Amino acid sequence: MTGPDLVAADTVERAAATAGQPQPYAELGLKQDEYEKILAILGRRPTAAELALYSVMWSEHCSYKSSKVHLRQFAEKAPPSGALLAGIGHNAGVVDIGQGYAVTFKIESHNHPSYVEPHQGAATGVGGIVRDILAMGARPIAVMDALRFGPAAAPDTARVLPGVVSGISFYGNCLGLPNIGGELDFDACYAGNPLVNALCVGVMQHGDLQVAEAHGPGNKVILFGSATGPDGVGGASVLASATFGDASAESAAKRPSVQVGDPFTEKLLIECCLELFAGGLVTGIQDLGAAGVACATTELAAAGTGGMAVRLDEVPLRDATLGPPEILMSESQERMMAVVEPGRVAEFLAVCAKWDVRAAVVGEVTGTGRLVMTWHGEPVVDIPAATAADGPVYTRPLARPAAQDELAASDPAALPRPAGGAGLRADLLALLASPGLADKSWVTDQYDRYVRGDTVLATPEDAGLIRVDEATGLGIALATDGNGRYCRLDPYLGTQLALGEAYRNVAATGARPLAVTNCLNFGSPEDPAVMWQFAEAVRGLADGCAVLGVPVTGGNVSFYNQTGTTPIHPTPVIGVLGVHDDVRRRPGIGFPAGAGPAALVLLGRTEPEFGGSAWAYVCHGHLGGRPPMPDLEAERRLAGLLAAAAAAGLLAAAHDLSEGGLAVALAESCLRGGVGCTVQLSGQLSGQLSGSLAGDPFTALFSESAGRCVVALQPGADEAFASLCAEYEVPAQNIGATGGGSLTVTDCFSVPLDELGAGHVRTLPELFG
Amino acid sequence: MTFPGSLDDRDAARAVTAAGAEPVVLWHGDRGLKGVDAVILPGGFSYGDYLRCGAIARFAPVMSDLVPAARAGLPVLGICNGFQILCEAHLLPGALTRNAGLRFINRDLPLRVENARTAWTRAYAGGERIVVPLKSGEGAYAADPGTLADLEASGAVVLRYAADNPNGSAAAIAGVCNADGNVVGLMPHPEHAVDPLTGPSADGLGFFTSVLTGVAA
Amino acid sequence: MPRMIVEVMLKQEIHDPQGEAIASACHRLGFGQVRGVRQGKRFEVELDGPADEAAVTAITQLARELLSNPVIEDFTLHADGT
Amino acid sequence: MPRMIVEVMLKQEIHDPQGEAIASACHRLGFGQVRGVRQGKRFEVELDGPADEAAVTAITQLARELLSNPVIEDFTLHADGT
Ligand SMILES: Nc1ncnc2c1ncn2[C@@H]1O[C@H](COP(=O)(O)OP(=O)(O)O)[C@@H](O)[C@H]1O
Ligand SMILES: [Mg+2]
Repeated sequence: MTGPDLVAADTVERAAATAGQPQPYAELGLKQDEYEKILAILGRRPTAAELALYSVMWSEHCSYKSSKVHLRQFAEKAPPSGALLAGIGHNAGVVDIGQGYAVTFKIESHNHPSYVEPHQGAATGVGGIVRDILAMGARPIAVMDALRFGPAAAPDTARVLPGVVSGISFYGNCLGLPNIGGELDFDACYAGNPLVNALCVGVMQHGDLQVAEAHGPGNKVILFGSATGPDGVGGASVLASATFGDASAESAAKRPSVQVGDPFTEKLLIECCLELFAGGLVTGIQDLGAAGVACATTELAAAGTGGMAVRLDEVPLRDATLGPPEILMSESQERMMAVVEPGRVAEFLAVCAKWDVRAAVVGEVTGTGRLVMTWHGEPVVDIPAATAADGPVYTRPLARPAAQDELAASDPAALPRPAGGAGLRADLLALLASPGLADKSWVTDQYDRYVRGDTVLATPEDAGLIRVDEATGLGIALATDGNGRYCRLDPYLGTQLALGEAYRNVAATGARPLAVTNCLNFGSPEDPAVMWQFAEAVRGLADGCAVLGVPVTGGNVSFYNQTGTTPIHPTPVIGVLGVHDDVRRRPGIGFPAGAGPAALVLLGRTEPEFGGSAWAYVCHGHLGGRPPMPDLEAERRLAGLLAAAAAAGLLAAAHDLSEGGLAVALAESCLRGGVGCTVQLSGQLSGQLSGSLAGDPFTALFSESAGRCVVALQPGADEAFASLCAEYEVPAQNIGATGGGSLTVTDCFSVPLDELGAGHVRTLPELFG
Repeated sequence: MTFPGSLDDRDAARAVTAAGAEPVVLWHGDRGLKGVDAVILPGGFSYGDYLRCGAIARFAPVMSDLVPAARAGLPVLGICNGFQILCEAHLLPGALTRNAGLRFINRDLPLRVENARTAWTRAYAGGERIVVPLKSGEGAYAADPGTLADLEASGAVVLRYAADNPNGSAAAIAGVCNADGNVVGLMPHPEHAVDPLTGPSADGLGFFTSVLTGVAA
Repeated sequence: MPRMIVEVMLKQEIHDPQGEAIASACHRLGFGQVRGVRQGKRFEVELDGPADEAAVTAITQLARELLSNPVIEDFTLHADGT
Repeated sequence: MPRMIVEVMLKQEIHDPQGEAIASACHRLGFGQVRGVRQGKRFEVELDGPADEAAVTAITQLARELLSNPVIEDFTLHADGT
């Protein structure tokens, strides 16, 4: 066997001498023209290590080559925002929330790994996004997870879902981060393509912001955290077989594509990094994510003075048989790379030692503009760093598919509606018991929502709410939303609906929405129909953010979510962050117990809008027509009203209306508070824009018109609230009052709370044990 | 007392402050107890809980000071992972094993205070019902039948799950104490029930005020 | 009572953070001769009938489908006492 | 590389929810001949030196103090391949 030091490294010298030797670029996912570009950049063939590096850096995942031309709109159309301290292009965006605090948050996908190995895939997804937040200089304070699976009753869902949930639970709980919310939905389009999107949010003081830049020639480059192993380098096997001969090809064939999470090491890494930041020992820092050392070194170098010299043989290894390409591509978790002034290296290493974190000086910053890597003294990489960091950019063809018209023509207005009170009652119970709308405790009980002691609201509330400052009550609210059905019908409007819903969820706590993150889950960008969906979604989001006055601060794109030629529904997941001036004044969704009856007011306008609705899907298996029409100006006024009413202490409860409409929202508020309500659907509307809901209880109960919310008022708040509604021009309708032990719709139906909750609570435990 | 992987340490410190006492940070790698009047071992995942919960933490340097002090009467409260550490260190009988459902459980639960005479439960009435969150994956209390019988006979069961038994604990035991009642271990987290803003109730505060009455005396 | 033993270990090439944490605990406790630890699972499967060939076939299938995760783990099995 | 194997099982009188859950899953999957399952741990301890008597003594102590909890678990150990 060849020893580690003898692994036949493909050196720059050898590459220059064998300039014409064919390379396995196609197997590594590079197109011929991309390979030719590399040849042109280098003036010779790339070494195996260089080929590995370019192939991962120019992958869709790292280079955003198909999405870049569209994502630009987020900056171009961004509304003016005084709150943005760091925007797109950083590991995560940073927002000023006042009182000297800054918040950073981002959502990222780990879809494919979670399908292959659900527990570890989801766990490492959480680990990865937490490191992104940490790299900004912030202390991570909470996580969220947005999940989509195939049909709830499918055998493969029984394999994937429990594993994903246990992975998120394992990693997040062990890190000590409260899980404050997320999403769970099911649809056949996600069978084989589950979506696992993880969000992390962190807090810091303004001055604590860190940068991912390697400046100052002579500064040291330190790799710290876990040792580097063969994790996730399955793809490197073709390189090994092409360049190293048979023995190592055999061992390479065994390289795992599965990464294993080590949350304990990550917890130590977090505390270690925060102590390093506090000590001023770091001039630049980058987390190691998908493309490991390749990505961290090129991005740090390209963003700084451009040059770096790295000794790959100094990288601490868990497996001594790894060679340069594998070290560059390894996706071993729980690693970070820092740039440190030479005089501070000893202090840096001492802090690492205190936290039992392995650290090694692996190189220096240079002023050459070139990224040079050696292996036992021999150069194996010598490239202009910027060429790897700035990948190719494609303007992919896009085309609105013809089937889009057929879909729109399939109007849910033609579906048979429930007859009378009994029919409405039955449909409500069916909706509440459907997997997508059922009680999520089976999942969320596995997540720690209390740790750190600052969780004010968590699942199943509209938004998570975390206290940031104990003295003043300053806090942040966060919600994520995405509706694949709406987006399938119209990706532009569907994305705006998702944005509007997340925005409204944040507003329902009394917080002011400030900024947006997003995870764009789509099929193959090489399919013009998917590319059209993507372009529409991005345009919808950018336009929507401009209207709402909240900038996109970052996000992530996940393409290739498809089975064969069938893509998933376009599923942008939108996260909105808001600031709460006093978390003690937050209404929850639960109707108040123990108090007298509270007046119920429905805010917003209700139109007969059933395209993509939960009712059409659950009760008829139907998807067609047009999604509800978002009105983001109205959404903005509603948010203003809610913040003002919460601040004035007028709200006893607030719950936004979304899937399942008013009926489902009322049921959720009843069940959460353990208190019933009686509503009349004939009350007069204060706004002048829309007629009364009388005469059409079906639409009143199940329509999914956007921009609506139901609130329960504090005793005696009616007048003050009515005048606020007038001031913010929000249509408001008194629909009844809380109280009693059932959900009663006058002249229609009544359901005791026990019955209301029975199916709702039973669904997921019956499916998943 | 903070071990690598302790998580609810700042919450325990906050609860101590809320009770009117001064929290002092003890670090696993240091020796000595800094003259404190009582020690709380907080929740979390010490050393990742990779072997068995609490198994590695019990060998931390500071434990060689804590164990004799606890045997000599120092009030010690172990919460969740802290409870597991106290069992591993043989300061409390029994052990905590995997939850019956094999899943981590975070739920607000009604509990009954069975023994209101320990250093940490004096503020409660015997039989009092409180609501406190549980959050653990290995919280099923286990001991051999003889030990269980002794616990019941001697009143060493401090806390019991009052409605459903969420995790398959023997005799629905949620907390136990040693013979002198100065060392108490609880699976539920009273430090997360000291303020209704951030917890289900303020019912947990009594654990932290209880110990002060002994100290002040 | 006839019993089969199924042993499930992480594949060699899969990272085992638990084993690593245990190994470093061993060192702290003074067991310097421990070079590495890998942690796996052991199942004792009690059978209603004899541990014959049919049982081995069934338990092999069980080990593959339920007791181990073939993506990251390997298993071996034997009758108890062998 | 010399290795010792340490096997840790819950004591008979201690309830084993994992084993029970697996046994009932076996029945659901049609493995009716499975009467019961108990789940334990298996450690592969790689040694720097030979698996001689001194090593056995040391690893026995390690198994007793760290790898198992005597309150609820029993352990056995043997050199790999024996
Ligand atoms: N959908 C998106 N919307 C806005 N910004 C995005 C989106 N997708 C990616 N970005 C931004 O592009 C940059 C690169 O993303 P990525 O490579 O995923 O970062 P990282 O490697 O730190 O995870 C980040 O600033 C990220 O926020
Ligand atoms: Mg990053």
